[in-house]
Amino acid sequence: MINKIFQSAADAVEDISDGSVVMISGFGEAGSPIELIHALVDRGAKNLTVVSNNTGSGNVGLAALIENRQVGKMICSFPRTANSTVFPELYRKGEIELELVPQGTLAERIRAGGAGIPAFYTPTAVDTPLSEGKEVRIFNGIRYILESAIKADFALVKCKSADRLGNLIYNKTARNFGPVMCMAAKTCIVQAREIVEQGKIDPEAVVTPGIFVTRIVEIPHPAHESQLVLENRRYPWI
Amino acid sequence: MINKIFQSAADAVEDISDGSVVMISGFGEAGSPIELIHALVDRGAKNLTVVSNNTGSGNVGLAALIENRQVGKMICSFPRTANSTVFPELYRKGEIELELVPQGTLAERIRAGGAGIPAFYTPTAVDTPLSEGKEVRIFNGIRYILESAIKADFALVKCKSADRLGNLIYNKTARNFGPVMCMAAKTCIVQAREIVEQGKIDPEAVVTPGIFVTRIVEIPHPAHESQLVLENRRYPWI
Amino acid sequence: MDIVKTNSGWDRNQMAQKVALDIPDGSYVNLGIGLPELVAAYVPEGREVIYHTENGLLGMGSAPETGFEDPELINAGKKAVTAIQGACFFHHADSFAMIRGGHIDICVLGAMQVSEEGDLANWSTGEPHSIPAVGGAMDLVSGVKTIFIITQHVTKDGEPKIVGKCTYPLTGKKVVDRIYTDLAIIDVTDAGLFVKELAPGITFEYVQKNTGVSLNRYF
Amino acid sequence: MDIVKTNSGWDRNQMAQKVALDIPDGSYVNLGIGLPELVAAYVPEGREVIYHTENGLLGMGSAPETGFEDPELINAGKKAVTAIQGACFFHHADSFAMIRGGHIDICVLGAMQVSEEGDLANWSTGEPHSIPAVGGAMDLVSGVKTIFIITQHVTKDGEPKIVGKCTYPLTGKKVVDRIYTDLAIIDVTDAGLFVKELAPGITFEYVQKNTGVSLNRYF
Repeated sequence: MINKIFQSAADAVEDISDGSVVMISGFGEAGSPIELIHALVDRGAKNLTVVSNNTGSGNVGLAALIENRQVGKMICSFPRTANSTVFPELYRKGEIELELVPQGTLAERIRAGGAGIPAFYTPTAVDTPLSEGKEVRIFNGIRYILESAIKADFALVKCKSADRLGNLIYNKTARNFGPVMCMAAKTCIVQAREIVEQGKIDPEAVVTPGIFVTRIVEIPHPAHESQLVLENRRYPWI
Repeated sequence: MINKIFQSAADAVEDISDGSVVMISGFGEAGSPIELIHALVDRGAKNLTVVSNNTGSGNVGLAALIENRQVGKMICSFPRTANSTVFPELYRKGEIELELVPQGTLAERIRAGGAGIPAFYTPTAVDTPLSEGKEVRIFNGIRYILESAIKADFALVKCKSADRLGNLIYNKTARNFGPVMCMAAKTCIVQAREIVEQGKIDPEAVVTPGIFVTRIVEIPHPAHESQLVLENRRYPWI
Repeated sequence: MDIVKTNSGWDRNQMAQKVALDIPDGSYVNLGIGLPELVAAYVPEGREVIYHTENGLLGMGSAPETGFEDPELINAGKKAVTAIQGACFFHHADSFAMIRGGHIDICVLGAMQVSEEGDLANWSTGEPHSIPAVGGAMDLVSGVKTIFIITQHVTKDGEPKIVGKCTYPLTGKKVVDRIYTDLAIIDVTDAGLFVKELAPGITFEYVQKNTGVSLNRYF
Repeated sequence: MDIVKTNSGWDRNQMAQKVALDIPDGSYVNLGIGLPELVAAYVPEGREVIYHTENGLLGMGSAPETGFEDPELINAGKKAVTAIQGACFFHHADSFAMIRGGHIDICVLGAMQVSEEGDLANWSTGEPHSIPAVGGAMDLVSGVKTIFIITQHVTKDGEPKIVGKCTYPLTGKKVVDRIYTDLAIIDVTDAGLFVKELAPGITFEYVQKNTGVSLNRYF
């Protein structure tokens, strides 16, 4: 009998080990699985490669994971934030590596990782510094570059509702990278605001089919990252 | 003001001209836009390249379009059906061209066409006759072949509900190729069982965002292809 | 040495049951058209298996009762099916992302020929006037983690289907993991074909005689 | 000849209004962060424009009233927005399929530099200690049919932003279709830059003086 429900965030992230590639959903705070990230801070796994659109804000969530020196490399599209100095400071000191990827290319590379496509051609970033070293190829007279799939050992994803089979629905623009990250990770760990009875999610409206999900933790009242930043909170809580 | 609603199937297909590439949704009869196809039979455009998973059944729908000698080339994964001799007979006589594509490659090539990806690598069909002449490339020690995007001038698609902006939801396994075909065609023509008021489709459950849809026709009671086949009907109706 | 066959081997249902016993609890499974479809009926009590059908449904249930068929709820063989509680629908590109991306655990397929190295031919005889039709077979064999073949051991004409090299056009190269026939269960390994189990009354020698390539045995 | 400037040119809102007037009824539009966001307020009565935000919403509405912000309903600038009736949500890969696939009609972006050939630089100064951050800019310029730039004509230091060649790292090559500044509206054509409209009291010569490359005029 399939039951993907874990009792705590700590249990769910317990096997994330040093050197893992970890995808973290979210566009800014929307869709960022802050409780799972904090559990990963507690777990302490080091030298992680983190794939996420941003680098966190304040000193909580993804920023806390970076500040705790657990991230060796970030793969992201927008590592600049108005309200966090964590990533910039480490980056300027050369203590964290950055692979900057255009946002759509990032999403498509992750989807490709989940869809069994090892590489694809894209027009994005042709003739810019972000295409340096990449193969250029012409199709129908237009120049494209070759981009490769990104896969991960783990994905940490936030959603609205889940059932025990791992079917997920999201909330508004908090959906963002969640669905493709679920596809691209060997172990997909999800925090849901609610776990509902099997069959309660309309089968026509499921966004992430359960096959992509490995573990689910119910976090009914996730922290609001922006609120924590306003309050100058930092994780681990002082 | 955006209003994509057309009053009849005939109006909606009126500019499909000789030599067009036309995608037709459906997996067997499920999701096949039979009224739009019949309107295209009436319209009479010839030498079409049709992209569809199958080649129709009996002498109605897609089979009628083929029987009417409007299709010069089929791009499909499964042109064999238990209950139609239309395609096989023309094919054996050399009067219709066939590009046979594995079903998943077909779906992905269409998605690529809609997503601005000119080509991608896939493991499907490596070392089989269907990879003959295709570029082989190794990623991480595994052999893949290069497949190119498919785009179309028109897509004919069937859905369950639409709003005036072109947002669509489908019914069960009649969804199949509809969403990717909507993306890949310059002009996407949809027959919907019902056109609902804007906002009636849950924004979290929209399957095809309106941006991909050009025209919508309401067909409240579409014909059942299998029923027509049982009754030995043929189109044009005799 | 006489080649002993004291029994006709497993029937179709018994073959399906053998496959079903090898599907672990919690598996995501795609069943091919025809004989493979029988497998679903034999999943042992207490095991939960989720069925994927490539035309866009995860959580396929059994056939509906007569009169409750929905032409828009079908499987890859275009037969009416049902959806379980907790099922979900998706489009074809998403469905084949599941397949190609390695998310389906097991696929059970029929075969025209299987080679010593696990090559599979199951889509075309290659005859000039046949209508070639591949469907999702090539996607399935290239993407699904484990490929089980369920097939009669020989053709209707008594020709071996398990052979040194396939003569029919391939569906995929080195893709088959295990073969379930009416006579035996055979593993495809890097060291060759290994008979894992014999049907009651069927000898290794009899299986070998009906096979186009040298077999090994674990026992 | 004296270079005449009898007016300070268009203000930010007037610039946005000029852009808005050039967006046809029924367009699907993506507005960049900052100055481009102002455009939405000036769409003429009777025109319906659907706004796309790359973080997964088609049918973005105006900012919510204070107290009704939802941190999970935001735009690409991470500001709270609303969704119109008939909006829909989707994931990032689908969102950028809309962009890359050429489905968005118009994108309005800011600029650090625009070249004579329509090259755009708007993501990085290329300085060694700056944090490079590209977001969706490169995807937008390569995929959206028409790219409008809205920008002050010169930098805060008075340097031309419209130049022969960009010195900053490019966002895209030959991607810009039209430039809206406080001084003029300028088309990027194969024959060079053409001034289409001058702000009141601004002369062609004044615009030329503040531009790093030779301009042409339609009139």
